[in-house]
Amino acid sequence: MELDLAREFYRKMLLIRRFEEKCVELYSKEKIRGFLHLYIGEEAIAVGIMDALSPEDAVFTTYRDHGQALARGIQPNRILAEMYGKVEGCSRGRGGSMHLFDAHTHFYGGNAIVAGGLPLAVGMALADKMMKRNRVTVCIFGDGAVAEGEFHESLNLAALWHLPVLFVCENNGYAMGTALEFTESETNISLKAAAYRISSRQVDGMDVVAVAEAAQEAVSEIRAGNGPVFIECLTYRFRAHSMFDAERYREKSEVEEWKKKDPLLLLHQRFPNIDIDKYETEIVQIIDEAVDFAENGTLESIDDLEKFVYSCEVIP
Amino acid sequence: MELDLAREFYRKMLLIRRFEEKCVELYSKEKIRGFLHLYIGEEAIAVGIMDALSPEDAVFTTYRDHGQALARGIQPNRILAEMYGKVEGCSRGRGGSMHLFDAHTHFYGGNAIVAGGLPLAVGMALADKMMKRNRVTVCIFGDGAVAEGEFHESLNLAALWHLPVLFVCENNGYAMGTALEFTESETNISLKAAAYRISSRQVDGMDVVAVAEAAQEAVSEIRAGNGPVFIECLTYRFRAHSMFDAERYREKSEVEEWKKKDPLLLLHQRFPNIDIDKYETEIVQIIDEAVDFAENGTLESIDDLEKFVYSCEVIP
Amino acid sequence: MSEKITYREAVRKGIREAMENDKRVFLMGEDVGHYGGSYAVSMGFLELFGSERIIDTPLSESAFTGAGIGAALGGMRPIVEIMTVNFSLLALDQIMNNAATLLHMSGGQFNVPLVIRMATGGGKQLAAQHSHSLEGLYAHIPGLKVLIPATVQDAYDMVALALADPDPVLIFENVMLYNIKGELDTEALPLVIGKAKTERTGKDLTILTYGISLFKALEAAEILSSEGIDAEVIDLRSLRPLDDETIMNSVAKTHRVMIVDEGWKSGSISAEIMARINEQAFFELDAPMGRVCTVEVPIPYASHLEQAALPSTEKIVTMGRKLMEKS
Amino acid sequence: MSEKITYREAVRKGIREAMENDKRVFLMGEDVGHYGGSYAVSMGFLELFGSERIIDTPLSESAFTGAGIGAALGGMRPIVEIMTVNFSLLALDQIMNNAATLLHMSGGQFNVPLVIRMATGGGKQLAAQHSHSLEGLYAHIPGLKVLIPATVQDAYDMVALALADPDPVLIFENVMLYNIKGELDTEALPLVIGKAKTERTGKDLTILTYGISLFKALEAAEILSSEGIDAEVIDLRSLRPLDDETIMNSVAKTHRVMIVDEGWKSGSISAEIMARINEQAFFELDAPMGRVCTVEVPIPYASHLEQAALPSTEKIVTMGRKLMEKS
Ligand SMILES: Cc1ncc(C[n+]2csc(CCOP(=O)(O)OP(=O)(O)O)c2C)c(N)n1
Ligand SMILES: Cc1ncc(C[n+]2csc(CCOP(=O)(O)OP(=O)(O)O)c2C)c(N)n1
Ligand SMILES: [Mg+2]
Ligand SMILES: [Mg+2]
Repeated sequence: MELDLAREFYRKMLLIRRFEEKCVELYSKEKIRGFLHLYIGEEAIAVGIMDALSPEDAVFTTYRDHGQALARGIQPNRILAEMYGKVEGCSRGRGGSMHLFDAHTHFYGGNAIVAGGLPLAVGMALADKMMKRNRVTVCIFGDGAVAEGEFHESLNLAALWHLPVLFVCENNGYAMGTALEFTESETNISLKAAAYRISSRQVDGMDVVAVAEAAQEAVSEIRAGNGPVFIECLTYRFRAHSMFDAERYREKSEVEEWKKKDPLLLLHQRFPNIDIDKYETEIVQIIDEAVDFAENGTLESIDDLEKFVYSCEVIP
Repeated sequence: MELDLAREFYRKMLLIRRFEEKCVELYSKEKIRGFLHLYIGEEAIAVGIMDALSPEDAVFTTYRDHGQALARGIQPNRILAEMYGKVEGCSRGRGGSMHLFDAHTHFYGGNAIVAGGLPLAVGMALADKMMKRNRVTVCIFGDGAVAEGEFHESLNLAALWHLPVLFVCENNGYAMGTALEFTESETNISLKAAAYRISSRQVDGMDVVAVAEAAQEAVSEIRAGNGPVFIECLTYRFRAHSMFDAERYREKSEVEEWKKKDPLLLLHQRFPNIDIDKYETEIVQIIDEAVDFAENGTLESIDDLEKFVYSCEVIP
Repeated sequence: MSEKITYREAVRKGIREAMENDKRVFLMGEDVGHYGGSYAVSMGFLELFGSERIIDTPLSESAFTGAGIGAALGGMRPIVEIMTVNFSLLALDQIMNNAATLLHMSGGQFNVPLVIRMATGGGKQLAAQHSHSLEGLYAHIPGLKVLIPATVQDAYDMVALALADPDPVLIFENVMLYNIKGELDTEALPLVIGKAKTERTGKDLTILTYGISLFKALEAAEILSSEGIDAEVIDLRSLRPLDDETIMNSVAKTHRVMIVDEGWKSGSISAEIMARINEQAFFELDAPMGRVCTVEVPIPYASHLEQAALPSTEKIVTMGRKLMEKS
Repeated sequence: MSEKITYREAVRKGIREAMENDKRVFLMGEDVGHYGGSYAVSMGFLELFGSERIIDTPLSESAFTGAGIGAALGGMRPIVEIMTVNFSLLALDQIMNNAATLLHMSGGQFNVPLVIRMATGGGKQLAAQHSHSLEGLYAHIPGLKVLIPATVQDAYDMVALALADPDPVLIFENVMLYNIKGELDTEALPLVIGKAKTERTGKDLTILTYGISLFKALEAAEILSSEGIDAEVIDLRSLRPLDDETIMNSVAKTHRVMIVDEGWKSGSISAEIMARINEQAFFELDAPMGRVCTVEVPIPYASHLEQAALPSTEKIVTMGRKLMEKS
């Protein structure tokens, strides 16, 4: 891989990392509320996957969505304003951290029902196929989603109808506090996907280069009309599931072990020439600006509470 | 296999066949109403599977349940009375053809929601495991159920918790009018089950001996504490899905082809010594008696309509 | 142009014309293709439109309903057929948590122009798992619209009406209506969602109803009329939104109200209608309102029990008499 | 013996004692074990009772709820925890089509002694998919019982009460209540399902409510009292069955009624209560009944909007004033 691309990857991952750290700070200050799920440790996945997409492609993801939103190119300002519940937020403050949306980048959320986004992605891909649009729909979800019936139904539909979907499982080993071994009789998720005759593979989710390569390959396969592809990314979340979590379910040593595989660290080891300090400085500014933007955002009038329940009330 | 057992199998399959034929007649006479799903062509499965069970074992099945009910030993009288909607019916006339129940034989229905019975069977097996009862729970469903999320969730739970369940898929190639190739990306259902690490096999569902052997083996495995087993029985329904069905979705020739594998025919070919006529005579009597019984049954008083919504109203 | 056709043919015609007029419209559901639709609504459509637009789905209510939502997001105009409302519970998460909320959660960015049709209702001896009437439950959900055609005309018109809406619309077709014939005027004025229709004018008593119960109510009104009770019968047609205006105007005229619906009594849509009349027209009432609903029991198989559980012309007549007594 | 503990501790104590007293009782659900329960209700139970009786399930709401039904059929007394009511939609088919119907469909042969607990309600800025109040929806289903503990005492008592019942019982625990402290008398008389409790007596106005809204109503009653309006506040505790007797007795005394609940207004349980009062106590009413419910919008994330959507003390006070004006 070229150094330029590596730099780009590093910068994006660092942006996510620092953004998430700022979120923690803002959560403690009660600027952000509700559930807050951090992406720290998993940055390589969002960055590697989004790199393979073209602007027209569609993205569906879960409540742990800041990383994907940033990597997809939604402005930090609008993401943070969303978490502040401001009109300038990418969902006008209606969605919050778990429900980031953005029409410009075809970012369809931010779904807080585990596995709830899979059928939507299948439907989007169906629309693409019917309309003969050469698009890819990426559908991201966690290992916890694999146990849900909707996982099964959706994979079957996608395979049966040869739909242009890229399924990406962020397997971080835990669904909240429940380890994968307590939720799946077959813990190799890529094998499960293969049982639907879907082209399926496992990749090191801490290695952004590996993820990006797998994603590129998958996206080409899909664009060639070969139907869905499934990528299982082996990863780990360095932080708690959300802001309320006693983390009784895993050993500190396990966390430390995984931190040795920190995606930023790994990439830097491979490309020592990346000028980290430069990015740090840039990113501090970006994030400070985002905080300013969010702070100065507008609270929607309570009179407008019932807007957006139906389209006739959509503000033009 | 011994001739005696073959005779017994034949007699049971014939009883089912003739019983179903009588049902058609009674349906035309409007004695039976609602949906009526016939088991004709699939008799070998119910008879083969039930043969492997002991009286304490539990059975969960679908709306296509006459065959299993008869093979399990529920009296034809009570089954037919049920379809007449009479108090003497095995569900007191509340359930009808799709909802046969019988506490004595641990027959837990007759579930008309496709795949709806799978979680129940898993739960029953869980109770058995917790209570250390050495029982097997049999769970019967069609190929159509395989696409439902509950199939996936239930198989995973059973495998994960090593539960004593025998899953039996009656793969007759169609879910109503939709052929398996239109519903599953992987049409080998036993392979799908294996993806949960469940011991899984395919068997000729037209061959009662093969089914019985597979069931015996499976039940022993389960009783030995090895967790769930999955048997896919390849079969065919000779009649329409239910009484309303234009059968536009399959060729007559296909039906004729399968009729050459009629389970009664196959068994008789293998054991020509079976005295069919004797059984025919016996069975005519049994069925005539059942019709009499049902005809003379009682209609429940309308005053009791709200009974059985809650247990305090259960008639002792 | 006017013709006499069945309710089934009306729905069928509505869908066929929509598909002919708009390439974005397609039909998806269990057995809509090769089988021809479990209630034969789409018989022959597979041959007519091909398997790209008449899509037989596996038994996966949650995923194919969700796929309908996704396809709607993607610019199509899907008609998802859930074979019967009984199976829609498996898709309720998708309907409530996605179809009904996406527009709002996205701050107005993503609307969901999806139509979901379901067969509904009891009366065919299909027992407890196959006889639900849950339209009232769906009418509780903000973000959805809930239409119930009772007549052949509405069965036809509502397909286009629902497809023209930018948001998710549910259409409930009562299984007992498919074979009923009625007049269809294909050049009738376009409908508007949320307008009730007064099917019989009267001055003594307002009967509010919809779907199959409309016909029972009309029959009951004739019987009551012979006893000197002049009932007004209103077909609500839409349960979300409800046409408060038409309802309150009628109440202001008759001062007595009966509601007939096939939901289980407690918590059925009739309760909501009573609540609104209480709120908006309390002082117009001369007597307590009455309702005829389904008895609160899982529907039994035996015909006499099932019939005893469902609303009937007789029960409506009895309730009508009772309401006229009180004051 | 009386002590002051939190609502969380009360539920916890209820479950622990039930498990100690009856080997058939077990707890099953997502994250009830290693994590300690998403609202920390079962923290430490895994160590106490072992993984055989504290079962962490995969995310499979339909299957593990169904497995609860199956285990109940098999002689156990399962407590299924559905993490929050929002996810219960995925299990609704099992709840409505199996748990609620098996006894009836089997002609009385198979009862389902299952307890399902769910966290419920809005107020924590969790937005549209995580803030549902669907207890009214569940109260519509014959075959179920629906309990909602508002107080620490009830949170404790209702666990045993539900487990003693031979049929499926749902318990809704409002997420905003877990940290609230209250008095617990462990030797209080056993409860009966379906009995409401008058938490404040008054002569001018009856406020019917339950769950978290009880506290808002009591607060509002104090404010109204300072304005000379003497409100009676009744905690319904059970939404199915409803305690018609207590309700009607209060209405007969005050002649004015307000209902407060957190469901979306149209079709919420308040509609059913209004319908019943209309049916059973119409002539006792001096004025239209009023209701304070959640605004019909998927709950927004932004705090000020969320608060504007939910019932509040202020809205109750305003409604109280309004109801006293009319006559
Ligand atoms: C259907 C459903 N059930 C339960 C929850 C509660 N819940 C939220 S996140 C979560 C764990 C999901 O884990 P996973 O899919 O592995 O994603 P991760 O959080 O690890 O990224 C659970 C149980 C939910 N949101 N939706
Ligand atoms: C959840 C659900 N969806 C749809 C139906 C309607 N339906 C009844 S039987 C059936 C086909 C089932 O096919 P299969 O499981 O193969 O069983 P078979 O009838 O072939 O024995 C369908 C679609 C249903 N009963 N339940
Ligand atoms: Mg995870
Ligand atoms: Mg089949």
